Amino acid sequence: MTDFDTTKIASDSGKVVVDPITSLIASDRKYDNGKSIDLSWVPSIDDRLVNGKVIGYKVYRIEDGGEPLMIAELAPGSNAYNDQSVERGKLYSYFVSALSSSAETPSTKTASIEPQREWLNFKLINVLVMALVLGGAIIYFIETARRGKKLFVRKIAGLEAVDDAIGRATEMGRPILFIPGILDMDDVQTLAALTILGRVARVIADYDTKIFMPVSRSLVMTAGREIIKASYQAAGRPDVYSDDMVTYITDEQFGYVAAVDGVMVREKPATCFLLGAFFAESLILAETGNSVGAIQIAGTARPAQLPFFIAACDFTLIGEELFAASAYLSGEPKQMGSLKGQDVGKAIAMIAILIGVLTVTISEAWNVGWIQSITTKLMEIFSTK
Amino acid sequence: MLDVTFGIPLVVLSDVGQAISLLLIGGGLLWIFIRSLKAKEVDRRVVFLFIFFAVAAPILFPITFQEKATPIVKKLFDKVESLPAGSKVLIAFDFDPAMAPEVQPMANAFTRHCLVKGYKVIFMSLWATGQALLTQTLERVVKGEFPEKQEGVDYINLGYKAGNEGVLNVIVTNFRMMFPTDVNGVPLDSTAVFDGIKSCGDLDLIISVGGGKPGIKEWVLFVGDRVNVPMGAGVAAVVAPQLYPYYPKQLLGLLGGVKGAAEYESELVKHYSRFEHTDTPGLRMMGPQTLAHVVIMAFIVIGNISYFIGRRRERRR
Amino acid sequence: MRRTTIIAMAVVLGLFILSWILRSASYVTVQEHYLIGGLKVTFSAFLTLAILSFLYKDNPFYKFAEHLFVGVSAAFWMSMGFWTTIVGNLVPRISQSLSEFFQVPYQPGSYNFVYFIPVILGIMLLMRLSRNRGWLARWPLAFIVGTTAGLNFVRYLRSDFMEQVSATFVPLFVDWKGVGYFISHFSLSASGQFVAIVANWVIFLGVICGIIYFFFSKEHKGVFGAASRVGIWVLMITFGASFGYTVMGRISLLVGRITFLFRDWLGWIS
Amino acid sequence: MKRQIPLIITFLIGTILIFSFFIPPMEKLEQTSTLFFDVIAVFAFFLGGGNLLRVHFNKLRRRKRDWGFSTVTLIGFFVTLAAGLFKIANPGGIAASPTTEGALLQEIFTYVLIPLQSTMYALLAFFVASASYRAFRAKNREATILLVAAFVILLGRTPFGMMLTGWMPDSLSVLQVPNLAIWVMNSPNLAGQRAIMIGIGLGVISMSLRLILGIERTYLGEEGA
Repeated sequence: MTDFDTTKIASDSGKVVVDPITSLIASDRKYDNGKSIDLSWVPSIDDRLVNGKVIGYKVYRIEDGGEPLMIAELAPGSNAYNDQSVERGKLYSYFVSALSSSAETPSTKTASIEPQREWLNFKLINVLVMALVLGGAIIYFIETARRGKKLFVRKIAGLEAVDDAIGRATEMGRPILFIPGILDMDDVQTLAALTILGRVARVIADYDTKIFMPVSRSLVMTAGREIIKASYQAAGRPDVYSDDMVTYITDEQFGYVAAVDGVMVREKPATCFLLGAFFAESLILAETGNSVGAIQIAGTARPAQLPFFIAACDFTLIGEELFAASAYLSGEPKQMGSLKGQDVGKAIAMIAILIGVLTVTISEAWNVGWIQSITTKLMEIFSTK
Repeated sequence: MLDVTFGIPLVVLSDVGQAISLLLIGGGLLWIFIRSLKAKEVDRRVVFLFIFFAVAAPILFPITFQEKATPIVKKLFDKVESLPAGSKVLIAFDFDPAMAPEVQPMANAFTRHCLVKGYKVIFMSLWATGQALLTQTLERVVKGEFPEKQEGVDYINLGYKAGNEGVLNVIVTNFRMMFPTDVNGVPLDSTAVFDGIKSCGDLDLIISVGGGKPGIKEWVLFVGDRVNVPMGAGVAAVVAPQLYPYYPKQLLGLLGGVKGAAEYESELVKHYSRFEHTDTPGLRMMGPQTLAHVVIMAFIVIGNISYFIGRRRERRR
Repeated sequence: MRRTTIIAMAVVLGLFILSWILRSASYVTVQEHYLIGGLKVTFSAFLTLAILSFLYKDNPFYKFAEHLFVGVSAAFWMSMGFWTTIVGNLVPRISQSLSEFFQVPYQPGSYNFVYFIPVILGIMLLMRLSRNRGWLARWPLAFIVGTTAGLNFVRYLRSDFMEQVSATFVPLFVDWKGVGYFISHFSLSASGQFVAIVANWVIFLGVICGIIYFFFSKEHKGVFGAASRVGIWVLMITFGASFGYTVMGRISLLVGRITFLFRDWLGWIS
Repeated sequence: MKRQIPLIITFLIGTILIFSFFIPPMEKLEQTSTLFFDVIAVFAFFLGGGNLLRVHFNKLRRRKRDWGFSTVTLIGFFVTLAAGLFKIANPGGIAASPTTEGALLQEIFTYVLIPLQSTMYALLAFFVASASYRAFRAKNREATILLVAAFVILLGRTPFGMMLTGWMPDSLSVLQVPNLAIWVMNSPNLAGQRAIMIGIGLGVISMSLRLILGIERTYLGEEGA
């Protein structure tokens, strides 16, 4: 291979020659799949904000001892680069040249390096630990509950109303409308809505009320049919069930809304369940449902849509309550145990916030060293960037 | 469009239309208010009709409200107002067509203000799609309203450069490295605007108009915080709250959404009579917005009055 | 009654045909026939008004628009899904000849056989249409639910739990330079120290009380109950604020539609 | 067998994906599984389309209420499907994007779907108004707080906010309605949003765990075990 002839460039008179960068180090990016190498260096001494002569840097790579290849042009002031176009099993070395307006000064080459892959991402070890702690807490309490320990769960206002709302529809002889949001099965809110559907459908089957569930995803339709069918079977009346109870409308958000609005004004449901992931349509549905005099129980984990449900519906499950609902409705010990596990997470969050705020406050106002180190530790535990 | 309809000059027709629509909305609200005193609810269709009317009327007969600039806007306006003639101001068009209805009025207002004050203006964009919108402003505002201004002497268009914040990282120390020439290929050295400008540090004011990434935040981090140049910004309403923390230290002032644009435009019209008849899209869009907000607030108040009166009656029984 | 409905519908349709003629007469473009251009704009306006008419009450025009919307959008998403996912992502990985047919770059790879898995799962899903093989549809469902649960577990843990906790470490005394400084510089200025300090206190206490509201396994009584009540107040401020903040955007949408009617269709404004 | 296999699938996929997050060599799994989902979702479109056809043909055959409108749906469906799948009038031929300017699908999008979509969306303006009139009532303390917060923000977004309170000196400027609105957005609003998010995060974590462990299996049409 041919080295860059530094001497030649430097000896050319009349050109502005700048000092090279120094201390170039190439190191393997830790905890990745062996696809990136980090470079760092000390910028040229001619690289200054005022009267600086360096107008930029070029990064060159030599792959398996071949020809140097320019891989990046960087602005003055740069002192690091991350090369993400490397492969495992090859050797790479690098050099960086400093550019003046008329010349280029290369640095010395780095030693050859092969990108390595690691089997565990230690940068995310805090996430892993937190996952184990929370998962462990949830599983622990599920086990505790299974062994027969009674666990307390506070009232959730919207859910207390479910039975009444179904009873009302039965009395009035009008149907119940169940809308599981507009997202697909790949959203946890939809799954939460469907588990609530399971409990609701059980009651409906007992009461012999009509249920109608228009959906905007056919996977949700498939699951919805399974659930309602199973509920009717469990209630001992599989003959009443029909596939028409769950209908796919269209995947298009507002096309779905247009059709559901039509259903609402024509069928005049006595009760509407609006549970799942909702977007702008939340208020359109809730207001139309209200205009036909339906009792509405809504719930979503999308903070932006909660205000509209709170304003326009009779009961609203706020955020986490949607996920707690299925556990609460079933009353099964295992499900209750998982709620208790969630609360452990909340306790951890509160304690961490308390300590974090205290130490940040103290170190901001009075600058105490060891307290600052607590803050740093806490940030390391909870920050994942 | 005709200037005269049914023999009536359009200006008069518009005034009459404004008056009638305001009277209708006002009278209607009064009627509902009186009804609410009797604790009677109005049909929701009446509510619908009101909101339709409150939005449609100001579109047909443009109604503008006097906007009083909030401090955050006023400070930026005053800064632009107080620079000496010949100051060098950079205006960045960091937005795409989707955001344009909201933020381009701001960019136009800044441009008008700087040109009328006789500053030398540098235009550029970090968004590929921003360049077309920049051209629009140059054609309509700069060439259309200020035909006496010369490209290269009074203003210059650097156009778009790829590289996002990387571009900023370079121009903070050296313009010519990133932009050897302007968008038409004229070397910067041969333009009067760039006389004495090497880097962003030589500017007197930087204004970034945008709403995404790269945008105002990047300008603050990569330029504003590094060299001591005053910065102002115009942003889409959605991102405005995230930028308030930069005010007033890192950003002199901030225009948020249509309302910010309207406030700036109204200040401009107040100070310069030559802009009395220029289009003020910000103010124009605020017409329907304001009326609709007023109607909604009126409905909240009226709804509560009828609720309380109704409840009191029930208690008496 | 039936007769009046028909007459009303006829009148409306007549008006639209009239508007079509008028619109076409003033339509200037070289690209297409003026009657087509006029029809497009008039039809758009008709659909716009048909949807708006729902605000008054359900009616045949709304029903027409609604049913058209459902049919057109379902097919639209189907064809987009076919071209972008099946042709765009799947075909290049599983078949060279199909790739050539659809003119997409073939991407051979030794693990490409795994892309038959979703195809098989998809076909199992379609079994739903059959009466006695319907249970096979549970497999793709289980696959998707497993994917969802697995991906979301870590994602939410990281960004909705851990990141939110660490973002709440705010100092309760901003720019603290001692009590004397604080008192002598006391002001209610929006950019002043006191306001910034109160803001951080509210964030700190608001988050804590908000979390307490969501506590399920402890009865909300005593101090805990009081904190939970403060929590729900904070949530209510959040909801009120987001509601008020969103109004402007919603009005803009209506401005857009009315501008379309007045400008593009009726030509009342320029 | 019918019930066990789906549970095993959920468990295996769920656990593998959780671990792949921490194990760099498994990083491609996440993208692959997303692509799998996309492909299955397209089959779901076909399932949906099939169901749509069944519903509307049924309506037609049985002359159910509004059966006439079902023809509108069916015609719209078939015309659009043909336009999309065969790229009718697409100037770029088979290789071009299905929504190239001039293609029939693009025309349908611009002149049918856009007006329908955006008008449906614009209905929100009306419903925001009716909800404000009907629902924003100071029935109790919570409702009052909501109402006041909404009112402050609304006022701050109109010129009247500044007109009413603009006279206040800078030392009281936080009380100027526009500033107050910003403060509410940045402080109590932020706190509330964050508390909701932390709760949701935990809810999703526990829900996911229940699904993976097979404790929550309603979606398969079974009562929880």
